[in-house]
Amino acid sequence: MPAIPTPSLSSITLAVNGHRVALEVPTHALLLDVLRDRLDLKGAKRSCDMQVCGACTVLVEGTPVSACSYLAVEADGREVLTVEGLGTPDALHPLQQAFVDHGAVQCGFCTSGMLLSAKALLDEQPRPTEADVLHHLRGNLCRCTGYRKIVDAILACAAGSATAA
Amino acid sequence: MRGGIGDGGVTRTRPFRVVGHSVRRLDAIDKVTGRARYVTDLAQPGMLYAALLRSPHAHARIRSIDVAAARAVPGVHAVVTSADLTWCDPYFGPAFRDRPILSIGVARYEGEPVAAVVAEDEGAGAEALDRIVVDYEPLPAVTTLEEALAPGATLVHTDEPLAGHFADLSTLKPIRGTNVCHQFHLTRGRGVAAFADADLTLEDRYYFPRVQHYSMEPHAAMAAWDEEDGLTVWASTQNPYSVRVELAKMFRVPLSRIRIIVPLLGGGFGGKTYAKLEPITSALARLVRRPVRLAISAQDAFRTVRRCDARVRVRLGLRRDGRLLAAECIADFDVGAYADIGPRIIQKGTYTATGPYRIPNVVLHSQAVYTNTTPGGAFRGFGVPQLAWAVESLLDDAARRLDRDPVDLRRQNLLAHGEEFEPGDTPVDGKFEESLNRAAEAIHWTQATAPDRGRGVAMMMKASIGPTVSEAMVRLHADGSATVLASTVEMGQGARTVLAQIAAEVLAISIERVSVATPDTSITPYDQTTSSSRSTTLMGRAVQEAAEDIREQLLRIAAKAIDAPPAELGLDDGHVVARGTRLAYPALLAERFGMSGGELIGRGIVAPGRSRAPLGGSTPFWEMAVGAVEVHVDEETGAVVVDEYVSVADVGRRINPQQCEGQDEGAVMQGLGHTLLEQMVYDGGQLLNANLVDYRVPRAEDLPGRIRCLFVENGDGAGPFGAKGAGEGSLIPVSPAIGNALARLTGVRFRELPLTPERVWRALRARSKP
Amino acid sequence: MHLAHEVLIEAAPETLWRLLWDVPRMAACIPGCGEAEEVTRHQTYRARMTQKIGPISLSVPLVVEIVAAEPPGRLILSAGGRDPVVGADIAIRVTLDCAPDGAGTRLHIGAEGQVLGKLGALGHAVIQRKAEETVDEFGRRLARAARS
Amino acid sequence: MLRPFALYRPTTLPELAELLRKYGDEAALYAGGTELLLLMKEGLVRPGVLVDLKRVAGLGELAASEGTVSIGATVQHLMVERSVAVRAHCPLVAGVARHVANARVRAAGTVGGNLAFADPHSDLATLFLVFDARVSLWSGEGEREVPLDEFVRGPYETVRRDDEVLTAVRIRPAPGEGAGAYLKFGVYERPTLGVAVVLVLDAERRRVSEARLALGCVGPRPQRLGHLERRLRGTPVDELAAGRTDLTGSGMDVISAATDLHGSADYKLEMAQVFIRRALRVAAARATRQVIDARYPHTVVV
Repeated sequence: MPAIPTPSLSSITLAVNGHRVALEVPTHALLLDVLRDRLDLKGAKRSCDMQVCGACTVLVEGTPVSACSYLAVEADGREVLTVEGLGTPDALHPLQQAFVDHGAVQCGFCTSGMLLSAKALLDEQPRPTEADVLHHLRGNLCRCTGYRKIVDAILACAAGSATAA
Repeated sequence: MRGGIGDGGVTRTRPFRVVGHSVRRLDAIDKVTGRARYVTDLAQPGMLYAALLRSPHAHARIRSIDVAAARAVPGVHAVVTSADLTWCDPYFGPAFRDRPILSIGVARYEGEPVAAVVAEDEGAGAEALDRIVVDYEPLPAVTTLEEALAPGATLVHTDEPLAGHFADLSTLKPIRGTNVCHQFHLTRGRGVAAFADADLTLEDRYYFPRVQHYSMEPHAAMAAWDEEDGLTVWASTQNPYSVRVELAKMFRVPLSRIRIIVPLLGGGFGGKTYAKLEPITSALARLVRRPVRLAISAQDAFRTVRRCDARVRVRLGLRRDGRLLAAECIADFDVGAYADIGPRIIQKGTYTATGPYRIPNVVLHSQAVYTNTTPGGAFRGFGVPQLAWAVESLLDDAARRLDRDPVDLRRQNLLAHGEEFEPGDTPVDGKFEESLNRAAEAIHWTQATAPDRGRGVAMMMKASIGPTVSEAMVRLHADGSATVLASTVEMGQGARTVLAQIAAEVLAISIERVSVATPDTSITPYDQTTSSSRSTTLMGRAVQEAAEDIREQLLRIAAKAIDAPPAELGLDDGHVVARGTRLAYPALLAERFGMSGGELIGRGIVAPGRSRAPLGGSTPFWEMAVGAVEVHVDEETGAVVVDEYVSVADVGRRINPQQCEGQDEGAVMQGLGHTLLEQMVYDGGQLLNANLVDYRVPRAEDLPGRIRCLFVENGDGAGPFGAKGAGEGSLIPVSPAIGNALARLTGVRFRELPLTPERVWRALRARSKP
Repeated sequence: MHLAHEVLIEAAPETLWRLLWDVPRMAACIPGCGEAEEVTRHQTYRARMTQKIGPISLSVPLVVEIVAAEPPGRLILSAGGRDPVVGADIAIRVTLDCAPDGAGTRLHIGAEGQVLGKLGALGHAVIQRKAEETVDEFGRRLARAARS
Repeated sequence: MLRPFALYRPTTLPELAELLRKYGDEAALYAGGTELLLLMKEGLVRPGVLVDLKRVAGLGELAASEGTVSIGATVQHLMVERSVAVRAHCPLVAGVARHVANARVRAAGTVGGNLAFADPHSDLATLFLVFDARVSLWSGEGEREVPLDEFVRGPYETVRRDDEVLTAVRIRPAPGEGAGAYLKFGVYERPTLGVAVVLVLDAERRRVSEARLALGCVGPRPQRLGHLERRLRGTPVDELAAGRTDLTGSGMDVISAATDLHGSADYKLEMAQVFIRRALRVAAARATRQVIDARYPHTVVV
């Protein structure tokens, strides 16, 4: 058996949900664990752990990443958005509101990742077609809703934001 | 929306205010803002992390386990094998207590926990797992039904199993010297003799695959013991009270000392019924005297529980005029290495094998068979999907042979509202014909399809659980707000919202004034289980009764206060009203207690008890659903495309229409999974695809071109306000509806799921050869 | 996992048998097999199997047992071991059948094996292919060694 | 969970070479981590040192011009998808990049990592073959360029030595008149097969003057189908557009398909033919500017 490796530490500074956070993390720490265990941001979830299901999706500089397979040190100096930063109960993000209104939430374990994936899509493509949404959601699994209401929520939100703009 | 409300002498018809409306889920805001908490989001001070070492062998004797090097890893608090668990009763299981906390002398499936590590962090735990050396002596393994049932087959269990704790399974029938752990048999009418009178007899065999629940949240548990030997477990379980009984037996602790708390579940689908990780987590916490959390990976969830695969032989006998005369179903269910709830699955699944049809002569025989694979347990549908795949497929073949329209043939044989399905059991409590007609109409059944399209239809009928018990309390607080105390687990289905709606309706307060407590066996009263689509009906009625109990108390207080007969009083918007007087609840409570601060407690108990129905208790309600589908096939590749799917469920009344739709849309998609995509693949005893790269669950792209979930609502359900259970039923017709559509389109009858492109391609190619 | 391979060896069955029965020498013909040594005369051996499957390196200390030896026609061996790092349990049973074919020998290599553990589950098809390549190469090397 | 390692982030190739020399076997090259971290989480690979390629000067360059597209090793799929230059000079490559795995993998995963890892289900390794791709391998000793066809030896195996780094891949888009298509089929997370086609027509736009075809995922490594390419020369393009190209005797038997979770060998070989015909149909339609309905179930058509 090889010897037990000694962890090396790295100092990183993240801009998480608009707040600057400086912390020292093991170099091998995954972003998901740093968010959940060090910053108490539990919204991102671990499920498949293989970049297939999308439950751990967060946005780094606006781009969706699998926090379960992304080194925390890679986010050093970058902006990280988790579901906690998307909106608050008193001021929901339009996507959060659309998910609530359309019944796109059941067990909720996929919801954070779904919302952030959807945000990344709409930021890139404000008026996606249904086909665009289905293509984009390839990396986000939901075992409860059957997807219909999630797709509807995203499409409604897209239309809504277009009207608002 | 109108309905009859109230009893106690006050029966009026008025619109529902809360029930029947798609009110927002109680947990919706928490879930979209990341505030919702699941077991793995919880921690305790001083908590340690557990990890499990699993057997790589499907079947092996364990000669020795060397844990010395593992114990030496810094940060490791304990390395545990079954040798360290002699202080407790190490076996558990709801039907048979056949499952050890950790392998005792023999491992019976690949992935069985053999040893456990408790460490400061996951890193130390992983290092320690690497250093445990197990000396295995591989044994021959049986990994299919065929192997397990062959004469002289290797036995998965050689000892007589210990009985579990369910009364309805008191007649467990293991057959010594075989892998059969339970059999179920039922004969109605003249049995097989009736086939002699049939004008048409058909027989066929069908196979249903091993599939995985893949709840997004893998199983997790956290346990802590206090100084008085009290145990608290935070668990991702669908039935805290069953877990409590298991733990009480294993650790010899009174029920009152065990507290099971259930935060939100990230999906359940049956996979979180009965004890899973709670025994090992509790044992480890006891050994290290610290709180311990065990969260398994999604890959290991595949090694924790799955749906029972099955092979089913069906024979149907019909009269020339289309009347069903006789049916025989012989089903073997593979329950894997440990029985879990398998024996009840084979009973329940087989009991309604013949579906919603009037068949005077029936023979049912099923058996639960051990194999060296992941234990098979409850999964949405509970044995019925396996049988419905067979019977509904053969029924379509019968229609073809009789040159009858399949919808028409079904309609002719449907059980009517109020008709007896089985002597002693609950009569049919819904309208199958209305559901079938709705489905046929929605899919344009009588209109011609495009030449490359095929349509199919299938039905199902499922019993819920009985005898059964649900108890609830409702507390009306001094300010007129209320708390519902119920142990129904929120796993995504929206039960907590429905219970709040029921309480709010009865108490005539807004739903914002109702809280629903987190299930906690030290606080929320007994409930048998959150499964079997039973919560709206049974817990819903318990909550309704508890709220009505409070209403009666309020009316009595008010009657006394204004000196009016209770019969003339009613509730309206947080007030008792009578003779032009409106008394707000807070004022009435202050009146009752002589000060501000006391509260009213309402109690509701629903316990239908035993009956002479074959399964020991009558079903509280029948779950009823129809599926209708239009498909096409890419003949060159065998890929099946679902163009349109219509699901119709008779739910009596929808308490929350949007949630009902959500349940059924999810059920249909999950059904499409095992119909078209999903299968756990074993090679020998080795599970080859225990991960999402190689095991394919439906994605958004797999949505049918159009999906509609419709409901029949006649207010005739056994639950509150005429509602009854939903959520499992709509999954069940998916496979046979698609199989029937394919048969009508291609002329090929498919008997084995999933209908992967290769399987369909192969069958189509065999057809086109002369 | 089942493998079958046939190779024509330019040596009489007896000559080939002498090579096979010198197990460490025969083991040297297996790609990736090293450190072969005899523990119990003509009964138990130790060896180390090293393989690279893409980025994954496997190093398995093997215990090899003679199951049957019927000179000069048949040799059956079993080998098993575990790589604790990769978490792979390996069990193989190899049957070598020699039949005269003209002046040479037709050697039939039959192998039945399992790679259990995480590696086995992640790369089943790849392992099968790797094993086939290994058996092919073993045949070639044996043929060369028997000639020399 | 990952096990501990040290992370080095060289900024120049010589620094990188020095690290590889120093740590040898213990080091693993790391860029997007989409494949490597997965194996590391499983404990199947346990490097003591990760050498991050993302800051090495020159490896992140993406250059496209008439006749050649050069993609640096650390360029992510997402950058390829969005690159205006790639879209202009080799739209098929940008299109396929949009369909690699999912959005998150595309954002992190790199083209170099995809090729160097040699996953048998890689889209790019198949697609690039029809563009005569060559990969650059750099080590302290010097640089060499290897045709992609020779670079990938089998599943997860390449000719890259441990001291070498894949720095870039260069592809030659088809001449201006060419039209291409890439089709991938399968129900699993990774494709069961991928077919890439490029057709160049004669001056009259009636017949095929050059055909390039590659098939991936079916055999142990992606392969150009030289025999079929030669046979297709001179074929009337309308015949291909009709989607009924006769493939008998086209040398498909050189492909050794394996039975695995994706399907039986015979099914895969049959599907290879189906999708070659379909890919030819799509490419032929594009070459002749016909609009066709090219939607197939469980299939991505680029």
